[in-house]
Parts: sequence; structure tokens; C-alpha cells
Amino acid sequence: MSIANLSIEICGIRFRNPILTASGTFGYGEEFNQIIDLSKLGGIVTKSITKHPRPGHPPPRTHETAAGMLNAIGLANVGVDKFIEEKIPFLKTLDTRIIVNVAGFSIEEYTYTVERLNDTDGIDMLEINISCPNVGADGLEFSSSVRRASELTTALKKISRYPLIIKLSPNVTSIAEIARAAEEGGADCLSLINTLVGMGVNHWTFKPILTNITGGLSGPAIKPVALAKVWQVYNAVKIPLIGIGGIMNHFDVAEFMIVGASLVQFGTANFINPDCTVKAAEGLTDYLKQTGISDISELIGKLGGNHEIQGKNFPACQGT
Amino acid sequence: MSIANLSIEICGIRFRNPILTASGTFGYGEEFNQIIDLSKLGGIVTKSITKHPRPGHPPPRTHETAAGMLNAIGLANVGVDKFIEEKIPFLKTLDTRIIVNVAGFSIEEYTYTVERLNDTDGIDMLEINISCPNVGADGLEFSSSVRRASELTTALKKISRYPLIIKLSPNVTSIAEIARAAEEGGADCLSLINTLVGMGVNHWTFKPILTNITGGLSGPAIKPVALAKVWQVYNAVKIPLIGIGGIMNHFDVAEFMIVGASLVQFGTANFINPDCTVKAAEGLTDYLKQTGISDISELIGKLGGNHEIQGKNFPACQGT
Amino acid sequence: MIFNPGVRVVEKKQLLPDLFHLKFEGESLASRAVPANFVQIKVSKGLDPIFRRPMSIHYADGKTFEMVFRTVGRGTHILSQAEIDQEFDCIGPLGNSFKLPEDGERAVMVAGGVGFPPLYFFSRFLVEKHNFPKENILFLLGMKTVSEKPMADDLLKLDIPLEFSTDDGSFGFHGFVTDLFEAHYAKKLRHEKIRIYSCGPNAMMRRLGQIALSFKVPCQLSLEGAMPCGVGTCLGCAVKMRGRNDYYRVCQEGPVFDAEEVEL
Amino acid sequence: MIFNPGVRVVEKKQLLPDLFHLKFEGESLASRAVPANFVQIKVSKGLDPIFRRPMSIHYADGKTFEMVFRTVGRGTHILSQAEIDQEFDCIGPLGNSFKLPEDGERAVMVAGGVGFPPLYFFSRFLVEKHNFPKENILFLLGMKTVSEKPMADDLLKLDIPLEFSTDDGSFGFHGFVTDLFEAHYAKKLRHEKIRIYSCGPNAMMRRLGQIALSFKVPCQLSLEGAMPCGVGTCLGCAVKMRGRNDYYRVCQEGPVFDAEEVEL
Ligand SMILES: Cc1cc2nc3c(=O)[nH]c(=O)nc-3n(C[C@H](O)[C@H](O)[C@H](O)COP(=O)(O)OP(=O)(O)OC[C@H]3O[C@@H](n4cnc5c(N)ncnc54)[C@H](O)[C@@H]3O)c2cc1C
Ligand SMILES: Cc1cc2nc3c(=O)[nH]c(=O)nc-3n(C[C@H](O)[C@H](O)[C@H](O)COP(=O)(O)OP(=O)(O)OC[C@H]3O[C@@H](n4cnc5c(N)ncnc54)[C@H](O)[C@@H]3O)c2cc1C
Ligand SMILES: Cc1cc2nc3c(=O)[nH]c(=O)nc-3n(C[C@H](O)[C@H](O)[C@H](O)COP(=O)(O)O)c2cc1C
Ligand SMILES: Cc1cc2nc3c(=O)[nH]c(=O)nc-3n(C[C@H](O)[C@H](O)[C@H](O)COP(=O)(O)O)c2cc1C
Ligand code: FES
Ligand code: FES
Repeated sequence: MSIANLSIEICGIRFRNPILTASGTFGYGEEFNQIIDLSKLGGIVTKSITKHPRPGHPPPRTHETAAGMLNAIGLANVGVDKFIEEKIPFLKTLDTRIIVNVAGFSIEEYTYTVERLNDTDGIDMLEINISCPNVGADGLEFSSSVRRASELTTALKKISRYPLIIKLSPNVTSIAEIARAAEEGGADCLSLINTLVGMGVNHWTFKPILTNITGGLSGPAIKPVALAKVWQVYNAVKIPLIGIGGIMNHFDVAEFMIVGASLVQFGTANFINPDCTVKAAEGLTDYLKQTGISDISELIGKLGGNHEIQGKNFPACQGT
Repeated sequence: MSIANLSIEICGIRFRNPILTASGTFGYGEEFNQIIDLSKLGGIVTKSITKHPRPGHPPPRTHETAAGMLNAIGLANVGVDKFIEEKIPFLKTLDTRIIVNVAGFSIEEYTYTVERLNDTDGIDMLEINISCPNVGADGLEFSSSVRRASELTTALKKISRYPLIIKLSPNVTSIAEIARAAEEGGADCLSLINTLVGMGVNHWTFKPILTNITGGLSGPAIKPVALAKVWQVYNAVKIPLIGIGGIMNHFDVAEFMIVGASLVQFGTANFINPDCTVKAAEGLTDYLKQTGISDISELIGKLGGNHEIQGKNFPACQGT
Repeated sequence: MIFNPGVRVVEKKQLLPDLFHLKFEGESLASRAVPANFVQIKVSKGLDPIFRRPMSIHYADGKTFEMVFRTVGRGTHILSQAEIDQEFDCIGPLGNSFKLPEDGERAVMVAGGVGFPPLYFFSRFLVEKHNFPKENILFLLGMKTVSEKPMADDLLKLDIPLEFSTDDGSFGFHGFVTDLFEAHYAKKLRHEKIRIYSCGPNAMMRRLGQIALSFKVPCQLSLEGAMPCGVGTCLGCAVKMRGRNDYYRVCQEGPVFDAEEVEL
Repeated sequence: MIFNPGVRVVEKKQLLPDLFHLKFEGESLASRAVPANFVQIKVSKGLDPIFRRPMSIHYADGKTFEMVFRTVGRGTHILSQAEIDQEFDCIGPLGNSFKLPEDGERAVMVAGGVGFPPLYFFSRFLVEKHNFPKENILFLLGMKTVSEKPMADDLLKLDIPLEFSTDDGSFGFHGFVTDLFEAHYAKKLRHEKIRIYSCGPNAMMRRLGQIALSFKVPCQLSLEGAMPCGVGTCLGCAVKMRGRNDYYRVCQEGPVFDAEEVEL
């Protein structure tokens, strides 16, 4: 049997394999370039970039939890100007897809950053992090208000030179609704999930462990939640999805693709095993051989095997 | 120093200590009566009781995950009639508080069950599980609609002989809103969290691992999420709270109390270490000695130590 | 049922690349165990994996008990690295036991692979505690292939009538152990009063249950399956009651069921 | 920086009830290590605990490297149970190193408890690789109490000027190691060109940094703190830049910083 095809095309862009790195867990690629062969990856997603540089929250910013971690980095980043000047030249030298993650605290801020990136080559797609705490007129953030998610997507789609990925937050009653709003706003792709809101407490000092009090939970602990959300969204929209949440190895990649993801991102796993992405790419080849699949895209949305399972009514019953 | 006081009073009922067992993880108390001394517990919460007996979902009903588990038991229970006839007599013999958990698929069903329980002695409180998949006029369940949560609470409060605990679901954009709705509807107490919606996939067969496809995630994996939700609700309501989610030991108990819980429930932990609750009760005594606290109620809501931290605006920033 | 926080490994044998035999010291547990009982063993100290693993008791005298297990996943892999004197946290003995054969009945044990431990224990139990004549037992063990023969080491020492099947015909009868049973039934057993006891993969027990029901032969199945709690409270180990829209708990009402009680 | 999946324990010593010394074989790692470098070690195979733990390199020759650590929590407790020949997955060497003393400078090492490993390595490095005169080093080690003295076993063998302080006065100078430094400074060091190197608890290094700044003495601090990744990408190990609203990454720009660069 010839070697299975691991490449995936979405939004007219072909990725060597479905394995990307998640925003905020891979810097701007520089550090990992010394540890692994980045040309083995489907692509890299940068740390969130904002209009202005941000120092981030005071430490402690992270906390280890059962099979996961909390982080409240506070969107620390160099700002879009320095990013274009100092980071893009390096990223351009890499033989992998580059997705720039953009964050902001108002539509104007997002627009500014996207327009600056329009003038820059060497980018394949933009991922829009809509989980920042911008509380709009309806008292909700972009990520938890249908109206605001749609407004933001529409505004950015109008101006963006690059295909737009909207990154969804799991901290909502119905992620499918937000997904549809983004799709209708013109999103080319959705990625999910961002972290779950969580916190830690020091039982000796009674203090919150994170200076920011709450943070985002990531890692294997959240994988079951992420799988459910990807499946819910897969049943709600037609645009391609990128699965994120607790992915550690090639089996996890397959599971996210089976519930509907076209690509995936490895986040926290990079901290545990810096070579997890490269190993997973190797593992996928074996896995396809073992399952007799010649093209990895055959996995996408195949939940139920030959009997495809269509979306049952959501929000889903926990069924306790 | 004299032995610290572990007892807590809420809704006019005194509990020997803050340690309860969570619904669905302790049956009706019978099995554990042979393993641990139930009089060492603050109380027992029964498996959810419904109007009619329910066999539950076809297996597989559970799935082990990273530091957690998924379950889709399907509210299997003997039904309220058989519960009163066969289980209450045993529960009455126990020297601990008895909280009966009630579930239903319509206000009428809940009402029926609560009225049947009104005729029964030997119960201290009722806990209302509002996370069942009853999709109302606004397309949402009781647990995710402010209006429906409030309707249900108001209806049950009118008739219930026993103090009412409303058990909140974490699968919502703003748990504080639902909490306030329940408080305004007359709830005497809130318990949280129920499980997070999640799923598992078999990467060899492409089938969902649970027959019900999705299930509820519980265990240490969700503790950070549960702590954040308890703290959010503590800042939103005045009635007492019962903290639930990934609690394994006395340190976890303390952490939940520090963010605002008056009592706690142990769920999944019972499966891992059947004597976890008894050990935690012992551990709490030591812990109070070590922290120099003479009355455990001094822990409640003391986040920040001497500098109490008041609720920042929610939904909280993950701060990535 | 008891809760036993510490049992200690006193013997370890590797029977096959993926088959291990452990002997533990733990009197309070060992002294109460009867055949088909199982334990819930915590294979690691931390949360990974989070659940205990159910394991049949292969044999128990007053002071020690044994288990034989195949490494199929992370939990059993960790357990296979147990070292002499290592302590494990074990709950047990749990579950019910087999019904004894009635007078004049031949006890036919039908084991699929590593399903043999409860039947091994039961065979010894019949012989040692009930003076059941060895020749009134027939033990059928199904394996994949001849190289798995070391699995039967303990069984061979029992000196009871014992026959093998292999899926590939490399040793003993060529076919499934259920086929072997049917061959015996056609030849001889159908003229006798027999009682079947079985443990093995679900598919095999389903087939055997069908055969037993069709022949109207009493048949007891010791079931396996995921067991989050093992003590009857999670309702995770459900098995369908035959002909009723309800479920038994394998850990509490079982693991042994009459074939006609359950739908596999 | 390199990624090294397997290092093997070749020696283990328990210095105190809560203090352990491990020696590993791992050439690619050991051959590149310089003082203040650290490794990120995975203490268990599974997900509990999920993160690696940062550990200073206590000493490294071409082939082996050592660490000395205190058991403070789950991770270090698991590591303390390491056995000879056990393999660990280790990333490293990571981080920067100390600046060398300039001509004529005395190197004053100020170690708080188990902060001594980078300073031990640096002292040997100065002597062995740079022919730095032993008598131009002054090593101050602060401990809680006299029973912790075995902590200094390796240090004593170095035969360099070495003094101790204990919090309770049970051995050496009575007081904190920063007080011992101040006493020395007042007496003698203020007349010399010195350079301070320090590693220890945050509070101690904050104090020492203040002292050094006020005396205008060059001072390098090797910082500790939680390190989720250790390779510069999580931004979790932030330390405040002095006088600027920004942060360094301890794992990448450090662990060694000039006292005037950071606000502890
Ligand atoms: C009452 C009882 C008695 C048992 N006695 C024995 C015994 O004597 N010897 C023995 O080798 N095994 C026995 N088992 C099966 C044993 O419990 C499983 O093999 C074990 O739990 C698998 O754990 P793992 O972590 O290695 O595998 P996992 O990683 O959990 O799973 C690996 C594979 O094993 C399957 N599996 C998982 N759990 C079970 C299970 N409980 N039963 C069957 N398959 C499972 C999974 O579907 C998967 O394919 C018994 C099970 C029960 C319920
Ligand atoms: C660059 C560097 C070098 C280090 N070198 C050494 C060394 O040579 N010898 C040594 O004994 N220790 C060293 N440490 C500290 C060591 O990493 C921690 O003690 C260890 O991570 C604690 O892990 P644990 O699981 O045992 O404790 P946890 O259960 O994680 O925590 C227990 C306690 O330790 C504290 N703690 C957790 N992580 C750290 C940390 N990284 N630094 C300080 N305190 C922490 C916690 O606040 C808590 O109070 C070093 C740390 C860094 C960053
Ligand atoms: C330390 C850390 C920093 C992160 N920073 C960002 C960020 O800047 N922008 C963003 O969109 N997501 C950020 N994330 C979220 C991840 O990209 C990812 O969505 C999440 O961690 C879940 O994936 P995982 O479980 O594989 O880590 C961050 C996550 C972590 C752990
Ligand atoms: C197997 C299982 C069954 C459960 N059944 C119920 C139930 O019937 N009613 C209910 O309100 N909650 C039920 N729950 C939810 C628990 O009561 C608890 O809210 C949840 O498990 C979180 O706590 P934990 O992490 O300590 O398990 C169940 C949980 C599990 C694991
Ligand atoms: S394993 Fe929990 S009820 Fe049987
Ligand atoms: S530990 Fe991750 S950036 Fe330093």
C-alpha cells in the first residue's frame, strides 16, 4: 500500500497534515524551531497579537491542575507593529503554514490589526480570538453574544485579505448559535475550543492562585468537552472546523476529525512533550495504515462509522 | 485547644460537617452503609428520583477520561413510589441528613414527585436537578433559561414542605443569572455544579463511546471550573451554596468553602476511594487546627484572606 | 464486602508476553473470597488512570489471593509492572458466586481465554471444599493459538478433564470453544445432566448462552465490562435484563447471571 | 537547547529526610551543561502530575549530570522514589548562565537552602575550568537548623572558603544568610571588589538584591518559580522588569538576572 495522504485543504489552502500548534502555546515559532523540525507540521498559529504591545498579567499566571492547567497570561504580546517587523521575517523562512491569531478589545482594535496584517506577506490565514473580556452593550463579550460575534466577523471579513478563522469560546449556553452567527458573518472557518473559565485557590493563604483570580483551563482534562463542542458545531455549520482542546497524540487528532474537524491544534501538550506534534504526525501515518484509510480527509465527520450520526437536539443531555 | 467545630447550619438545618455525597454517586446509601460509617457524614444526597421509574440509557454509560469520567446513566431510578416504599425506611435509620434529589421532564412531573415526598417523613431537604433535557418554549432547558429556572423554582417552592436546593448546570453563558432567577423564585439554597457536557469517540470504530453520544464530565478534571462557578454565584446571590465538582479530599472542601460554599458534595471521588468522605471529615479537623480556625464556618467566602475579594465583572476573562 | 487499603505482592509470574499472574497477601480479603468474586484494584497512586480495575480472583486461600490478567491497556500494563512487596489498594471481595451443581450434574466449565480465573477457582472450590468428583468436571478452554498454552499451567495441575480449542487449530480442537462445547454436547453431554459455567469475551458468552438456552441446559455466565465503582452506586456496569426494559448491575447483582436472565 | 528523551539514574543518595541527590547518565545533555542551567524533568509517565519540574544542574561532567532537590510536593516526592537504572525524560540544558567575575573580583556565593546547586556547580566551574583561585571565592550557605548540615557535604569537599548561617543559631552564624553577608560586608568585603551570585528563596533574593543595589555591588540572582514549559513559549514564568511595565521569562532570559534588572 502506498503511503497515506495526510494533507488537508481548507479555504483553498493546503496543509501538509492536519496538525497545527495552538495560539499562546508556541510563541512565534522561534523557540520550537530549535527543538523540532517545524516543516513536519501542518502549520503554526501565533500567540494572539493586539494593536498595542501588552505586558500581560502579573504572575502567578499559571497553575497546574488535574490533567490540565489554568492560565491567565493576559494576552501578553509584542503588538502588531513589532510583530510585523521582528517576527514575520522569521516566520516567512519556515516551510509551514502561518496563521496569525488576532485579539482586541473593540471592533476598531481588531480592524486596525487586521489592516496592518493585510499589508504583510507570509501569512496564510488569520485566527480571530473573540474570547477577550470586551463587555458590549448587551453585557456580553464577542464570544458569548450572537449579535456581537456576527458584528465583529462581518466587519473583519469586509477588510481581511486573508481567510478568517473565528476562534470560539466554550463558555456559552449554545456554541452552535455563536458558530452560526460567525458563519453568517462570513467566517471562512471556525476553530474551537478556547479555554474553559476556571480558578484555583490556595487553601493555606485563602488567596486565589492566579493574580487575575480566574483563568482558562486547558489540557487533557477538557478533551471530552472539546469533542462535544466540535460535534455540536459540525452539525450546525457548513464551513470547515479546527478542533482544539486537550489533544496529546495522533489518536486524539483522529477523534477530533471524526467528530468533524478538518484540522486540529495542539496547545498544552507542547509544554508536556515538546515533540508531541511531530510524533503525532508520524503516528497518523501508522494509524491510517492500520485503519486502511488512504486519505486522512476520509475521517472528517465520520462519527458512527458507516452509520453517520446526525446532530441530535442540543443542548445535549448529560443524562445523569 | 478544644476540637474545632465542623458543623454548619443552613436553612435552619444543622449538618454534622460540610461533607455530603453527590446525587448519582452514592445510590440510596445502602451499598456504602456496608463500607463506611455513614454517621460520619454531614449528609447523603440520593440518586435523582423521577415520577416514574426509569431504566436508564443502554450501556456503555460511562467512560474514563483524563482525571475524570463521562456518564450518561439516563436518570435510572426506581421512581418516587418505590423510593418512598423501599428506600425511605432504610434512609430513616441513618444518623445523618437526608437530601432527596428530584428530577423531571416537566413542571408537572417535578410537582408530582415533590408532593409525594411531602407526605413522607425522614427527609431534610430536597435538591432539584434542573439539568434534564426538557426543551421548553424558548428552546432551552430549565437549567439554561432564566425564565424556566424561575418558573420551576416558584412552582416547587409553593408546594414543598422541605427547604429547596436548586442544582445548577455549568453549561451556560452566565450561571450567575440562573442563580439569581432561582433565588428570586424562592430557592433556599443552590448547589453547583452538575456535570459538563462532553463526549468520547472510539478512534478504531469511529463510534461514540457512550450510547447516548454525549454525557456529563465529572471528577478532578472539572474542579477548576466548579470553583470559578461557585465563586461567581457567591458574588451574585445571598442564599447558601453547596459546592460540587471534582472534590477528592479535605483541602478541596476548604477551597470550595473559601470561594463561598457552605457545604460540599463528593461525587466521582466515591468511586475512586469509597472512604474519601470519611477521610476528608477527619482531615478537616487537622486542617482547622493547622490554620488556627475554631469554627469551620469561618472559611465560607473568605477568598483573599483578610482582604475579601469581591466579584469582578463576569463572565470572567480567561486572560490568555 | 470489605474495604481493604493494603494488599502486598508476594509472587509474580509472567506466563505469556501479555499474561501475568500475581499473588497478594491480604487476609481480610483472601479469607472471604469465593469463586467469581472480584476485586477493584487501584493500579497507580495518582489520578492516571483514575478508576480502579476489576479483576477476578483466580484463587484464594485464607491468607493470600491470586489474579491472572492480560495486559490490554494502560491499567493492566501498569499492574504488570508490580514488584514483589509493592502494596496495592484493593476493594473486595466483591460480587456474587456460582450456583453449585445439583446432585448428579456434570459441571462443564467453558472458558474463553483469560476468562478462566473464576472457573479455575470454582473447579478447585468444588473439588477441595465440596468433594466434588474431579471426573464430573469438564473444563474447556479456548485460546487463539498454541503459543498461549502456558495460560493453562495452573489448570493442568488440577488434574481434571481438560480440553482445548484454538482458533487456528494449532493445538486441540480447531475452532471456537463454543464449537468445542457443541461437539461434546452432540457426542455425549446431551445424554447427561449438565450445568454450564462460563467466563470469557462477551461474544463468546452470548453465543454460549444461546446454545444453552436452545438445549435447555442451565448455564451461568460470569460477565465482564467496565466498572467505575464496583460497589453498585454508579450504575455504569449495566447489563440488559432479558425480556424487560431494565438493567442489572454486573458488580452488584452479578458478575454471575443465569444465561436466561440477561441479554448480552 | 536540546530535547533528550532518556536519561538514566546511576547514583542516588538521600542527604536528609527531605533532600535527595541523583546522578544521571545522559551525554548529550551533560556535555553541554553550564552553571545555572536547568532541566525540565518528567517525574512520572502518566498525566499526574502533568507538568515537568525544573531542576538546576548541580554538577555535570561530559557524561553525567547531577541534581539535588528537596521534596516539597507531589512531583519532587515521586522523583525521590527514583531507582537506579530508571529512565527519565528530560529536556535540557535550559537557561542562561552566570557572568564570570572580572579580574580581581571576589566571587561571593550566597545560597539559601537548596538554592545551592547552581552555585556549587559555578564554584567548581570557576576553579576547574577557569583556574579561579579557591581563596577568591566566599561561599555562604543559609540553613534552617544544624540538622540540615548534610546538605553541605559536596560543598565541604570543594575546599573553598565556606560559612554557614542557621535561622535558629544552632550552627554557624545566627540569622539569615543575608545577615551573614551583611556582617561580612561590614567587616571586610566592603573594602574589596566583589561580585555576588545568589540562589535561594524569593524573599531572600529580594533582600539580597536590595542590599547589593544599596551597596552598588554587582549581583546576579538565579531565580526559581513555576515553569509550565521551560522553553519560553507559555509566558508563565514571568518576572517583573525593574522600572518597566513588562516581564522577562525566567526560563528564557534567565534563570540568572542582574539584581537591578528585576523586581522580585
Ligand atoms: C468482574 C470482572 C472480572 C475481571 N477479571 C479479569 C481477569 O481475571 N483477568 C483479566 O485479564 N481481566 C479481567 N477483567 C477485565 C479487566 O478488568 C480489564 O481488562 C481491565 O479493566 C482493562 O484495563 P486497562 O486499563 O488495561 O484497559 P483500558 O485501557 O481501560 O482498555 C483497554 C481495552 O480493554 C477494554 N476494557 C476496558 N475495561 C474493560 C473491562 N472491565 N472488561 C473488559 N474489557 C475492558 C477496553 O474496551 C479496551 O479495548 C475483569 C473484568 C470484570 C468486570
Ligand atoms: C530554574 C529552577 C531551578 C530549580 N532548581 C531546584 C533545585 O536544584 N533543587 C530543588 O530542590 N528545587 C529546585 N527548583 C524548585 C523545584 O522546581 C520545585 O521545588 C518543584 O517544581 C516542586 O514540585 P512539586 O511537585 O514537588 O511541588 P508542588 O506540589 O508543585 O508544589 C509544592 C510547593 O512548592 C512550591 N513550588 C511549586 N513549584 C515551584 C517552583 N518551580 N519553584 C519553587 N517553588 C515551587 C509550591 O508553591 C508549593 O508550595 C528549581 C526551580 C526552578 C524554576
Ligand atoms: C498558556 C496559554 C496561553 C494561551 N494563549 C492564547 C492566546 O493568546 N490566544 C488564544 O486564542 N488562545 C490562547 N490559548 C488557548 C489555546 O490556544 C487553546 O485554545 C487552549 O489551550 C485549548 O487547547 P489545549 O487543551 O490543547 O491547550 C492559550 C492557552 C494556554 C495554555
Ligand atoms: C455516575 C454519575 C451519576 C450521576 N447522577 C446524577 C443524578 O442522578 N442527579 C444529579 O443531580 N446529578 C448526578 N450526577 C452529578 C453529580 O451529582 C455531581 O454534580 C457531578 O458528578 C460533579 O461532581 P464530582 O466531580 O464530584 O463527581 C451524577 C454523576 C455521576 C458521575
Ligand atoms: S460498577 Fe458502579 S454500579 Fe457497578
Ligand atoms: S516556563 Fe514557559 S515561558 Fe518560561
